[in-house]
Amino acid sequence: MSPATATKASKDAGPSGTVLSADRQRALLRQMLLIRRFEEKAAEAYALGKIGGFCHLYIGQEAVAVGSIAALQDDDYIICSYREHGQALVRGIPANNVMAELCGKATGCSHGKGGSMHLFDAKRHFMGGHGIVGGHIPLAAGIAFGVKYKGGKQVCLCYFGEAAVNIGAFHEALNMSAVWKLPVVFICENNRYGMGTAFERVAALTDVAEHAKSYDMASGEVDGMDVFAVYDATMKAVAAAREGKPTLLEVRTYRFMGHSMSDPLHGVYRTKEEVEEQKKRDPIAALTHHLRDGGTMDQAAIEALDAEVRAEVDQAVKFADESPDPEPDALFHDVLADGHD
Amino acid sequence: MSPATATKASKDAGPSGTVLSADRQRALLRQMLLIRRFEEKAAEAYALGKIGGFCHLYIGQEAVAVGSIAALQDDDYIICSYREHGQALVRGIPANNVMAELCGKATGCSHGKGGSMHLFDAKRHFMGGHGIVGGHIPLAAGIAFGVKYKGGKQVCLCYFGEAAVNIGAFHEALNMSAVWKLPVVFICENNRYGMGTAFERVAALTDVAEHAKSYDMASGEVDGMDVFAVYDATMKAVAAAREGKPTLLEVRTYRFMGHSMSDPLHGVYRTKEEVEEQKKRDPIAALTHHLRDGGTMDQAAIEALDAEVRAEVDQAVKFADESPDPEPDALFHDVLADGHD
Amino acid sequence: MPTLTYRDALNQALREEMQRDPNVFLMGEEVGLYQGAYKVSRGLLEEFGPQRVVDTPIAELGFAGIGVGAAMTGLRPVVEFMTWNFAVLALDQIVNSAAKMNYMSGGQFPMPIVFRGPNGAALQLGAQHSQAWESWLAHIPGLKVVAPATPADAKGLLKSAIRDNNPVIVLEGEMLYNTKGEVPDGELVIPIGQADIKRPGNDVTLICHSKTVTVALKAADLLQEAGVSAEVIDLRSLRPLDEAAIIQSVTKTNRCVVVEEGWHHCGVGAQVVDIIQRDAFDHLDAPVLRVTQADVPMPYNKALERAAKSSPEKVVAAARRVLYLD
Amino acid sequence: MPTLTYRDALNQALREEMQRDPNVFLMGEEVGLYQGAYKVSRGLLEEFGPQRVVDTPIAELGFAGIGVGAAMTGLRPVVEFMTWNFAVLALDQIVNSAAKMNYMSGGQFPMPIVFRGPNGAALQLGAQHSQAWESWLAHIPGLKVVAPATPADAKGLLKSAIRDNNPVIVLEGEMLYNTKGEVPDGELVIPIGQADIKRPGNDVTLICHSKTVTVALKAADLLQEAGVSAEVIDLRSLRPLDEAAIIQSVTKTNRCVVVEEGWHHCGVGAQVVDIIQRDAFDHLDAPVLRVTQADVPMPYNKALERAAKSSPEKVVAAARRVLYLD
Ligand SMILES: Cc1ncc(C[n+]2csc(CCOP(=O)(O)OP(=O)(O)O)c2C)c(N)n1
Ligand SMILES: Cc1ncc(C[n+]2csc(CCOP(=O)(O)OP(=O)(O)O)c2C)c(N)n1
Ligand SMILES: [Mg+2]
Ligand SMILES: [Mg+2]
Repeated sequence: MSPATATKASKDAGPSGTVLSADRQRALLRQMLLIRRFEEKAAEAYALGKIGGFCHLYIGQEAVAVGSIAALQDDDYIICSYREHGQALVRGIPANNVMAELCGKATGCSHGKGGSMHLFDAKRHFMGGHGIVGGHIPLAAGIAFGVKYKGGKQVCLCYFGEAAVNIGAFHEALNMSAVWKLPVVFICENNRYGMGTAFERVAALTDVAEHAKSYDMASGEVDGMDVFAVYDATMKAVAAAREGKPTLLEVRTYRFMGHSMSDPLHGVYRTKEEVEEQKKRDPIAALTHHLRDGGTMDQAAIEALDAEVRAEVDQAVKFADESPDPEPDALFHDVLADGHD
Repeated sequence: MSPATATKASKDAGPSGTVLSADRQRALLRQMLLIRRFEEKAAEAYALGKIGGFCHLYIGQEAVAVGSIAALQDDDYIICSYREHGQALVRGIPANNVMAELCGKATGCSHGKGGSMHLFDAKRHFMGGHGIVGGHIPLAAGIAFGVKYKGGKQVCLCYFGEAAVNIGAFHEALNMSAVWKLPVVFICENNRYGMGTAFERVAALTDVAEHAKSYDMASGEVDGMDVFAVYDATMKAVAAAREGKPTLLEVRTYRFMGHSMSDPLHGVYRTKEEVEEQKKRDPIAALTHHLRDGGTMDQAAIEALDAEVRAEVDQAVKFADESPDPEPDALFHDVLADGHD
Repeated sequence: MPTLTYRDALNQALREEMQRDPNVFLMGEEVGLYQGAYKVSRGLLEEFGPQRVVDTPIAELGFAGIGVGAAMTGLRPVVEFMTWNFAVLALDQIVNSAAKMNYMSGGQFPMPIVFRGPNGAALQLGAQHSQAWESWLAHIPGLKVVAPATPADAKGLLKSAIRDNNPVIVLEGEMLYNTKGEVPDGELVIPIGQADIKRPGNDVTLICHSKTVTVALKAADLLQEAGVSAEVIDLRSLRPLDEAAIIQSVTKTNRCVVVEEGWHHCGVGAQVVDIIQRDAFDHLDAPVLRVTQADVPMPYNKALERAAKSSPEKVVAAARRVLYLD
Repeated sequence: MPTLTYRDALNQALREEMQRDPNVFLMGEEVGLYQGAYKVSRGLLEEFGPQRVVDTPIAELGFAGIGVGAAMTGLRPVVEFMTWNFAVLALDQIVNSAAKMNYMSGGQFPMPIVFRGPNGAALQLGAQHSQAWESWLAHIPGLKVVAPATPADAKGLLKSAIRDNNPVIVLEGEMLYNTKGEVPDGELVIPIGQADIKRPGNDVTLICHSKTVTVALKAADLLQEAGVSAEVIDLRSLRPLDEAAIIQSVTKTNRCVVVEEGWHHCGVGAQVVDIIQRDAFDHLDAPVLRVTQADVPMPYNKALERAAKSSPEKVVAAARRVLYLD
């Protein structure tokens, strides 16, 4: 990434034609830092037993959520797998409420009922984290179907891991999205592993984008460590989606942590060296370099921003700590929605 | 189809290098006629209430089963959807036992428990007709897995309709077959309709073979009205499968009858004219022409063969009529298999 | 009152609800151009157009999920399964998405969706096409499950289902589509969760639903000939169950037989028995007996299939046993 | 006798059966290189190689079907689901292919296949990862279903399952894997279909299986303190059910509580109740009561989750009620 690349990429950004302003570039960095610091605190809170169950961190993949959601309008829809803390934060769910949800508190964005894998925010069109691999891909198509049905102009961004490409739901959803010309962008975050399994061990072809061809769908391969590249590719895909042309983006990224908090960072399935090597592609380091080299931010400004984000995250932990559990009665609430049409 | 084509096609027939002898060509015609006459009688028996439930005829598609199974050894495996009378007959299950099964008799190849959609013959490696669209495609991969596991040299031929390409099981099975290099050939009988739905209305891309690319798999498009073309393509695919290279064949064919005996021949989803037009491509007419033009059989010989086949089918009806129902006790047999390993 | 088939009653309910609310749409295999595999959606494509009557590929898991996603945006999808046999492929979306979305989002995503289609055996369709899924579906909190037996109930319950803000499973019956009955014109909304006394009686309660209502009514006729007065309770709704109606009847008759189409082990009848012995223990003069499908996959052969299914004769035999008449 | 964890007991069963019969192989997600998501298959890849310990893509429907196909050629596949939550995607293959193949082929295709993995809730895994499927699976003829609670039962039942010529569902428990118990070395084969008296008693029968065995045993301790002698019956096999063992105990105690992990409506307990009231009607001094998961999707919050699950206290309360102590 260099200023030139960033500018050039931005020029290619499709209908918007926007070159990202310095302010927006700073905003992107802030979001990426927010995710990073948030996830670090989540790891701590998990170790302390404040968070339970499965907790999948986003460290290493920040540029994907940040770059892609930057291409959205506020009323566009987002839907994710269980690895969705990053998207939730970028979409604007306050860190307080995300952390509170991770801790199962009543103030959590799912009122303590969902947990790490099931963050929801209906008002912000954040359509959830979902736990069954591939299960939310048809939901994304359905949301896009709803938009189109009502004559809306929104799109739906759908995030999933590369391992989901091997499951039937992915294919059924892609086909129908293409047949019905739905405003949806499928973002495959290819971090090379599904849990402890390298993609090439379980996929006949590791070229995810190839699948788009079977559905007569546009596709793209994107460097997921480059937030601008992700932004550009998503801008294009979103513009097409608004015209009823879905796209499948394969975004190449890497997860710097274990699959979930209960899994090892490395081991039989990947080496320590590989992880170290990959960390040299840290998307946050790349962006700070770029901003520093281009003179957009100096080291002091970057550190100040980081401190600001750390404070926000500390506050989120405090908020979660001090928040109450749901009332015992909540156990029986919301099994069914009240009322009728 | 012309003698030249046939000869040429046969010459291209891959590893076997066989040019089909006149005897074998006559045998193919006999098999195609057997299916046609059998299905005509099945329609009659259905109308008379001797056959119940769903009954899917193979008329129009005879060249597919006949041409492809001609490329097999006797111990190769065959697995099908519910539209499997043709394959069952070609594999050598006596017409008597197939008709008896359609009539639910104890002498049926599934002892009256299966019916039209569930013909089985373990001894002949006929692994069944299956009723859930796409459901048997993973079974085919599993059979091939079993062959490979035991170091066998057989292949498994798996037949399904084009509509099954839209369902997840197809994709999951193709991927694993490719990853594990299984000896299987996927034969998509593209008769253009799934029940009353034209493929192009529900598939983003009607080019079935394109899907093979996503699985790094060989593929082929074949004229399913030309028994020699089907034979040649299958020979090639079977030879590759024996070396651990699965293939997806799209065989273009047409069904001359309604989807099942309870569905209309034409109507809103296809016109009478279209059906009439397609009937000009009748695979049996094409083959008889070829044999006559090439001097392999004269009209009298063809008529004699047809008469022989009709007699065989009449006998099958008689056999089924005279066969007993299963004993009432059979209701409770074979829910579980006896014994242990 | 007009007489309609069960099929046309469902068609009327769909049509009226689609006229009433533009957010209601129908999707499924063959529902549009082909007018429905069983013609339940006849004429709807013509009236409402392809945007609201959507033909899908054969992809039950996918289109069920698309329905759920559409419901998340506030639409009211009616998802037709050509038969419930194929819906087994879509259970992940029904159970994990539809039934849980509102709960796990803390109440943010009500799920106004209907999944419907014919359930259970027809005639000689063989093992894979003859399955009654009601006990599986009724097991799941977050769903409602109805199984209407008559044209009027079909219309009234489908309308309720469409208007409900929760996922409602509507179990129809291929063998019911042609049956006829009186159906009030226009507004007919039957609340979900209410059983119906299809025939009053005093000596024994016969509990049934869907296709077994006819079976129970025939059994009641036969019992009448033997001087036994049977009360026939049609559950109509399997989740929630109308426990009060069940208990009230059994408290009166002191004897009960539960008939259902599906398998015995962990069937709907087991739950009904559990409720009765728990809440009417002191009123029972005999154990409750059940009549269900034989514990086998459905055989194709006609005679075997008939033997596998519940029948008036089997219900009568069970009733005579709880009456200690044999 | 050696003491083993439940995990290692399963591992031993797999290893011994794979040593014994070259047709036995294991397939599933992460079973090989990663040594199993819950390490049940530790060391098997190294001992038996990648042909017999097969890592699959995330494609539950597909690999379950591949297992069934392999069984059709005479192999004896053991298909591991990382958890049964994901197996809901594979139900078509389990129900329509595995459970029906032998029947609909007229006995030509026995189906010697095992489907196994952890079932039910662990801790705070949320609604989609906390499901107990036993009543669904036990509903289906053509399957056998076991749910071992102890390491010895785990070993003995898994070995039986692998040797059985029918599809056997083995329901394990994430919360059980670390529990310890004595396990005989080598040959230990526990016949499928036999319940086990985990604690004898006279005043009330507590029926349980899998994780709820510990719950029932703790409840029995608490009841003992109150002078009540409870008999704890571990069903172990849910299809077939050991009806004789159930009836024998209830005939002695005249009172019964059934505990299970899953939901109430149409649960395994409902079937147990049905059997008891049918066959021990005259021996019952009180209605049978049930303790189950609350009728809600599993909430994430720790306190709510605890409240949703069955507990010794809930079992004691139910037992006191059937004993008319409150
Ligand atoms: C259908 C299903 N099978 C298995 C699992 C268990 N599981 C959870 S995440 C995961 C790996 C998914 O990998 P990928 O899709 O690449 O996403 P990533 O975790 O890398 O973001 C597995 C196997 C599941 N949740 N759903
Ligand atoms: C999963 C599933 N959904 C729906 C059906 C009902 N159905 C039976 S055959 C069929 C059409 C299949 O068409 P195609 O695969 O092209 O095969 P063809 O009948 O043309 O040979 C449908 C929808 C089914 N059997 N299975
Ligand atoms: Mg991944
Ligand atoms: Mg077709």
